[in-house]
Amino acid sequence: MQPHGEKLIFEYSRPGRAAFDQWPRVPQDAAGPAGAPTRPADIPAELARTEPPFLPEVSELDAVRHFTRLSQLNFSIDTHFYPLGSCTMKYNPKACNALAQLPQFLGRHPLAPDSHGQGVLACLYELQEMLKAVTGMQAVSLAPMAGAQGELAGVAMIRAYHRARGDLARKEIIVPEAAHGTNPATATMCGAVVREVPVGAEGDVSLEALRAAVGPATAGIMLTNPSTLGVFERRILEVAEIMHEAGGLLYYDGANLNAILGKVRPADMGFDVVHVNLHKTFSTPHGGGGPGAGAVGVGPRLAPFLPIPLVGRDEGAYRWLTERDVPQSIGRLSAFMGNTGVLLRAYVYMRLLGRSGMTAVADHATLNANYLLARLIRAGFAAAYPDRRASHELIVTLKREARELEVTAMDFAKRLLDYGMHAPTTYFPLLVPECLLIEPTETESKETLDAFVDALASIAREASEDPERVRGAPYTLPVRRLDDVRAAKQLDLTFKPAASAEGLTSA
Amino acid sequence: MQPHGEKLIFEYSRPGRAAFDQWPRVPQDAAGPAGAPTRPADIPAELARTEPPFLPEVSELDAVRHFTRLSQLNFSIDTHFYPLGSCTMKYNPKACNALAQLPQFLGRHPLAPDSHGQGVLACLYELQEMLKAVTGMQAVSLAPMAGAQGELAGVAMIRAYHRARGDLARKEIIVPEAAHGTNPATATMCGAVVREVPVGAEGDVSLEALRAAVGPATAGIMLTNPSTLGVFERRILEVAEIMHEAGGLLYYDGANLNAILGKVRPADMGFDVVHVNLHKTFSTPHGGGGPGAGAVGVGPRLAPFLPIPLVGRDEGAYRWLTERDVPQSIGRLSAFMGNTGVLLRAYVYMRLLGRSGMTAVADHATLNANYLLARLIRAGFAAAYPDRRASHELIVTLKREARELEVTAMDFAKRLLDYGMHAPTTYFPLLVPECLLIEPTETESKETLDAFVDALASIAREASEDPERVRGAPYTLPVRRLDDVRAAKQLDLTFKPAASAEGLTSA
Amino acid sequence: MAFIPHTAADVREMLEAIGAASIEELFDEIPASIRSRKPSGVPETLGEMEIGRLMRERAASDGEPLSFLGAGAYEHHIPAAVWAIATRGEFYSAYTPYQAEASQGTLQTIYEFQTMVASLTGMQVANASLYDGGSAFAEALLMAVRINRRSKSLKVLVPSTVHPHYRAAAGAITSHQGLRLEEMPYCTESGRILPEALARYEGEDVAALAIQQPNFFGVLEDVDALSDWAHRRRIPVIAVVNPTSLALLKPPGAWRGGADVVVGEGQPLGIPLSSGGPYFGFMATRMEHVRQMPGRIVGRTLDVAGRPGFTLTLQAREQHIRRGRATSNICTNQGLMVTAATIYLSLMGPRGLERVATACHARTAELLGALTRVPGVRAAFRSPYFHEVVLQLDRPAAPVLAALAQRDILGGVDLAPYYPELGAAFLACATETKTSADIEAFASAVREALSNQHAA
Amino acid sequence: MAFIPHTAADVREMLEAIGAASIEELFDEIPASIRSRKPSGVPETLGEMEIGRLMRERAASDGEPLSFLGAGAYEHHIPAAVWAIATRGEFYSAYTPYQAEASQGTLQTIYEFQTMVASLTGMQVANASLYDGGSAFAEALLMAVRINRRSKSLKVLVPSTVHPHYRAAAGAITSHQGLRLEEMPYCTESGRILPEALARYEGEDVAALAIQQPNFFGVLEDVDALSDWAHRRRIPVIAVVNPTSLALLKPPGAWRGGADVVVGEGQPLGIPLSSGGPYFGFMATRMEHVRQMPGRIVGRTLDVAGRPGFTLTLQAREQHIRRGRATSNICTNQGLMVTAATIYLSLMGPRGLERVATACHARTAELLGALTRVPGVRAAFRSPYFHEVVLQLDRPAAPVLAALAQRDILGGVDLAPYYPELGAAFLACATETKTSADIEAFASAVREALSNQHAA
Ligand SMILES: Cc1ncc(COP(=O)(O)O)c(C=O)c1O
Ligand SMILES: Cc1ncc(COP(=O)(O)O)c(C=O)c1O
Repeated sequence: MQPHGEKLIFEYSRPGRAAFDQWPRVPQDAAGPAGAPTRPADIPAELARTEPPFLPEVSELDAVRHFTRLSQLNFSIDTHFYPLGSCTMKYNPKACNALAQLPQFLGRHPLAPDSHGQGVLACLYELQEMLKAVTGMQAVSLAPMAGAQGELAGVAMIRAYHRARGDLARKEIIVPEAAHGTNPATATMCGAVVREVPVGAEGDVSLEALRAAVGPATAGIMLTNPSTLGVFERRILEVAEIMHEAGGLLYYDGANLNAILGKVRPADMGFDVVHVNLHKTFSTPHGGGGPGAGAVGVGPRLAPFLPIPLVGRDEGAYRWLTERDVPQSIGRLSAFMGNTGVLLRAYVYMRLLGRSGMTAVADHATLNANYLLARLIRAGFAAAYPDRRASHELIVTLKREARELEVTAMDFAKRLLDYGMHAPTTYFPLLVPECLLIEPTETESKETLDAFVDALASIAREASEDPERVRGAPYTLPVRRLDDVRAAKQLDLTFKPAASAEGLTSA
Repeated sequence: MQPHGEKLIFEYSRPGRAAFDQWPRVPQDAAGPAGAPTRPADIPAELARTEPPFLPEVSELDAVRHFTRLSQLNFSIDTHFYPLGSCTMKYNPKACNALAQLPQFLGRHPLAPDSHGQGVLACLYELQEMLKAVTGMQAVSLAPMAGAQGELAGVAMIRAYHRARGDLARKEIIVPEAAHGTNPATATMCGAVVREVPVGAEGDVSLEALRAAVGPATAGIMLTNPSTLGVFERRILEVAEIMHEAGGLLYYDGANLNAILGKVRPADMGFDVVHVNLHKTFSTPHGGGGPGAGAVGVGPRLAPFLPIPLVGRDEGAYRWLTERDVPQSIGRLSAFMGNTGVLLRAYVYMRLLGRSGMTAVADHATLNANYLLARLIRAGFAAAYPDRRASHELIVTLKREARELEVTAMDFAKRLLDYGMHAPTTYFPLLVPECLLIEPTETESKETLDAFVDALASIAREASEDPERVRGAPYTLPVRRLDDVRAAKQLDLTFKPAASAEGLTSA
Repeated sequence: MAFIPHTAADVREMLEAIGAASIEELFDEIPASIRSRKPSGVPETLGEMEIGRLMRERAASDGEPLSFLGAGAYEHHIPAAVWAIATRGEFYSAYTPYQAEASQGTLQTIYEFQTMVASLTGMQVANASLYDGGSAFAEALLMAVRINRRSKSLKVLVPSTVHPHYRAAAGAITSHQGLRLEEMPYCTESGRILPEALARYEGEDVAALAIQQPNFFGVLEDVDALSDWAHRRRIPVIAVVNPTSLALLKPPGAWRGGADVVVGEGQPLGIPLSSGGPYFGFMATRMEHVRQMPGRIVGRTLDVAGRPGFTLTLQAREQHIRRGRATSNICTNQGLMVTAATIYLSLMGPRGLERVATACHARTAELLGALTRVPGVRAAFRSPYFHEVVLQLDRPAAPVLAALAQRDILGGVDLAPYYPELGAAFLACATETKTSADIEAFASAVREALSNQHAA
Repeated sequence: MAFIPHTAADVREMLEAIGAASIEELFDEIPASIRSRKPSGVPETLGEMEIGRLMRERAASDGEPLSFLGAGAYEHHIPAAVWAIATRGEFYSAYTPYQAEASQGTLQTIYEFQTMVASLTGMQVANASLYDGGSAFAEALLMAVRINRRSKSLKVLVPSTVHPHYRAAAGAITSHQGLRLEEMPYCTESGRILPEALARYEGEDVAALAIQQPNFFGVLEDVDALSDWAHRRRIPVIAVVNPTSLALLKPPGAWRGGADVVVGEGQPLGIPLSSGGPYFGFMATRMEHVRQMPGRIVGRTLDVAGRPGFTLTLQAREQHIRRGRATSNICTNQGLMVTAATIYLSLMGPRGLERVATACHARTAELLGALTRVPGVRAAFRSPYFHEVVLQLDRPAAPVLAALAQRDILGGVDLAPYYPELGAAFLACATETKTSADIEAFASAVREALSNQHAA
């Protein structure tokens, strides 16, 4: 009865309808924006558009109602527990949003002079300093716009470093087999050759394999620590030694920094470069896909190569540093200054946490993960690394359930949605079959974790008593399980008015 | 499976939990707000609180998630068609909210000097002027905080007027039997005696009865026009004549002003005083119950009595007018300046509409109501006044359905919720049995109206085919139909931790 | 036209369905003689961009002065979460929760609010809000008179230490029903009502006694003695309180004998100052008086499936049912403010609110110290106070305050128009939002203003 | 601790369940030698109130100058509804829609966005965003090279009229894969690429041709001729466009032969300037190339009950599936900006967007007129343009612009560092947000600055 979905905005469209109050007055028509404006005469006809674009013609209420209703179809941190592993879905403080949206910050043009930006530059400068403090690095650039771009910057710097030393043979980037997909993809984007090294049964990189892999072609290694397996790479100092002795550098993928904030610094583990996912550790919102910010920090060897712009301070005044200041820079990664608004949110968040808050984050994120691990084991679930401490996240494998009951990790995940909780990350890392990578974050309470364990335990019972029920999930969401194969085979990527006649319209 | 409701905030509470970032530093504790503050020594023990108040102890995420989830349990204009008669639930433009919330407006103290308020005062002054223009009145006070307080101001002015003339016998306020409850309640609050006059079969006040009712005790009459019956009081000029000849004044309840904006002005109908529900006609949000604003406009006779403060202009500067300027004022109705933030929203809305927009509002509100009326009649529903034009709203009576099918207006209303539409006003006006008072407003599209007619028609079919289905509605909301009798008999007005043990807790 | 979705085709089809030739025709029941043209007093439409620019210019012209104004409206920190959530469309654009099943969000919020207000005030029940503190005070007087079935008089004792605007509003609103507000004088030494002052009403038929705590001057009244006096004479006690103060001060429910009706201004609980409103009045009472309470009340009940839910209850008190015999004419209240306050109180919790109160108090003590160190400034009273103080000057306050305002410091409320007997006096307040630097700036501006005026 | 809900009792119980004596113990796998103390470089915690005050002070210090800056980021009116809705928690605090069933809001929004972008650009498909216009340009070059299976070269023709920062970013990002950006000179008379300039590449192995329309100078390129040249040689065409301009200008899909990859900066579509980001890059292409496109793509499909729904699709292009062989390493994109842009475009509609473009254009024409009436100022080019113009001065631009900035007018971007061959020149822009009074103020400030400097 209650409509499950929401029509497409195009289906609300009627020729002639509009949110007229949003129309600017066109200078010619002093009478107010009623009809069609006169087309500028000085645009030659052969360069002009002839057909109006297919955009919806709706009233302001139509648009507001449509997008408000659409929003309600989402799970989000503000409404649901969202233990998506590797994503650090913690509470996004409302203050961070409000303060990053102060009108002067929002209105500032990227090319406005420094005289009209000392406020924002002060925040960015201090953010650089704070990131140096938590990573132990010597210099930081805020330019990268997400983790993957931070990786790109990092690997590009490593390659620039070798190149600057005339060491042109170093083309190989080593990644552990459990690495996040962006790691090998980044290596490729940087023109490097990817070499995978295996991970041992306990989740540590195989040092033997690593020793065998390194050599004069080695540019560096990309690691996250704790790794994507939810455990701390215990022999990290040996890894660093092997790499450095081989002439390679170490790249730290900061996606998991939340686990070690104030506990151990990447620089002290021997890393030469780190990127920090500010949209994870420092709680800028993920916005249904982005934006993020992937600041990079570097040790002394890589400092000359940092991407621009940086923020510098001369005699008490802040200013952008460019090619002129950083002549060996790997260059610019965006048209302007990365995701400044995201950086401001991270800045506010870090100031709210403060020094002690940093450590408290790692403490309680880790406490939550280990508590979940203990309780889930007790509830009969198989941990991927039962003999290891969990870091800020943990992996459960549903191998047995998949084999014996034919209820997969995907089924568990979908069923969890019916319990009002977002699913953990599934099928990543690829190394662990039928896995759930669970990251509770420090901002969730014990009661929420208990409810999550209860839900998983209840699904496990359902899986043995009524497996079809689990396989058919979800039942209570706006849609039932979606056909991904159809999506990829019968591509429907844009709305065409005709298509709806063929019956694909929302009911 | 999916929790239908949401726990109480108190049920999330845990001793020691808190949103610490919201705590101010207490000057004593330079170390940061960690423990309990030292209680001020200079507050004598016998005046001090001994037990902390029972407020929830929750994290910021708990609070954000709880109230976000609660919000989702509401129907609202932003999410649903909301044709609540007499309430003018039109689109509340986001710009009105954003611009009334500019930091300087929000931060301005009510007793700040006029030197620090020329901006807000200019808006209020111009709002007074615009309200004069649309009502035809000579002077306007923005002081009343809702319609009912506007009524109070209006009737108080009428009484003050008679009193000022030494005409002390005029204690009777006439109201039509179909009047809104606030009308007689206001008369009582003003110490007047309420006299009801009947309404004829076609919805107009009975002039005979009115003539019989007036006399030397008559203080005035309270009318809305169009009336609460959704029809225009056609003989309004005669009503005015009768009243004025009898020495009484006419009060215009502006709840229905949307119907006649720019079409006819209350002053021209003969009214001496009018209140305007800015939260209806001028689209300030209703906020789940308020706030509103009930500005009053008056003709020359009542101008000296307007409630304070008013906004005046001397030599280009705006200032508050007080008792000194308006010595005969009925006085102040609030501690400060009424609902200024609401007034700013109304101001922005009126400027967005502009002159032509005013008329367009009445035009399209009326068009929508008459269209619904025509379509509903065609769909087999009984109009309360089938031979009349609808104003901006219309009444359908389900007398027949109640009698023949034992499906009441209440049942229809509840079932509509399952169709994803808010119900019209039910059982008001009391005069029309089993009525639905339907006000679509001008901001809803034809498609929405068509869907509403279809929904009512479908319910009517259900009512004859499966009446139990309708009587049991709603089914798809967070709760099924609630037991009002139990609510009033077994009063549970505050949460007591013990009570939840008795099983009343949300599941 | 802004906000109107009708296309020309829509209008055509709709008129056809109606059987009318034009929209104009739909207005044919309005006498032609009074039909008006477009309201020429309303300017032509502005786009959102244009009105945005105008409003921003006007807001900028109001400035953001450093303010030490209190007197019933207080500048507090408001967590960003409060209004981010309260302005969500589902709260913001919903009506009064008449259809309970479609309004559980608002209803449950109000139920939580009632619980918080009852607990803060130490009472058993609370309503869903009244307009503001001033009008709530008026309603409290009317309610007390209803409660007091013994009294034939409509005389209510209202100390002159109650906010002058509250007394004015209450007078304006209740006089129509014959109430007489008997103004009780205060002690100009201590700034409060001496229990002795009650002696003169001994034996008189008094309908109710009102007490504001802290009073308008910020001074703490001897609430137990006053309340006790009233209860011994079976006179209902009306308390007017600042909700922030209740984190530190004895709640009215615990005053000797307990207050009967408690009202106050809810603004300190997360509501912006906004030139005076919208704020909200709160009201709490004893369970036995709940049927005399004005305003909406939410109750918890069960649905047909036995699940708990929330609904408006005891509506027989209200105008839409009881009409001319309702407890009040109030209909629309200040719902959204209540939502904001409920979020505010949830974020603050008992300990956060206590910190706010303690910080305010400490800042005001600091202010008092800093200002009284300025030659020519002294404290008017030497009584316990909460977060607000009266200062006396050696010359009229108005020009001094004006000089401060020129420097964007709003130093306080001149009391001369309200309490001429205090001489050159003003009421100043510092909340948790003020820093030591702010207070220093204030003090040195006062010092300068006083010496300048001396020079002049 | 801020944002951490754990009570002491919680910690105790949880440690017990874990079987650890302390939280510290949970970190015992980290080598002791590298364990660190609290980061002393991070200041101690501030409360929300304190950081709020600091940020407001800093924001105020940045001011709100009258800005005529463009150069790839444009000040447009943003309807209040856009961000009121985009920052709703359900959009704001959701992750990438990996669990499609729990993310239909985001997914459907992206599907609508893809439809709008495809239509605006005249292409068949669009992705769910890239980081910004500059990095999207880099991705476009990489994609074009993938598409062009015929070419062995990695040489891409990039006119020098393409935004210098786009060229810089593309160079930095694509050089690692060996791409060479061959800079094509422009005609300093007309400010655009003359089709004749292509002659010198005749017969060379060129991997792709990029065209920005309007170009960095605001000048309109002869897109049909350029595009035609490329298509005749089976060279893929990359278009870089301003989405606002597409309401008036021929979409790349309709350039002669049609563009193959279209990218641009989405900022003009409802995204605040915000010192440079977050913005979003958009990308559209022909259906035949969809599998070479980087970034997420949403498709419409059916659920098991046959109801339509939305899901991420063609993920085999992406890093999380294809890893080292993905089309790009992009993962997190600019999702929330896309939500805002979709709302913006819905509110504007085809006619609203056309009005925005027309108004911008008219304001820039007015600006051009007003400035060139100032002695010492002249238009650099006499070509058709859109909403942005290059002005030349009779003396260096930097000090003139600095003098204007001192008066809170940001007059434009000095072109000397980028295009020294243009002499003293700057790029200025007026959008629909500028009034005639603003433009007059600008012109008279320039007049004054020029005469002052003369005097000096
Ligand atoms: C381990 C790891 N590395 C890298 C990334 C890439 O970061 P981003 O999505 O910000 O590009 C992620 C995020 O998904 C990640 O989890
Ligand atoms: C006809 C009529 N009169 C008066 C009122 C009272 O207005 P308010 O609720 O603003 O006090 C209403 C609103 O419900 C109404 O519909």
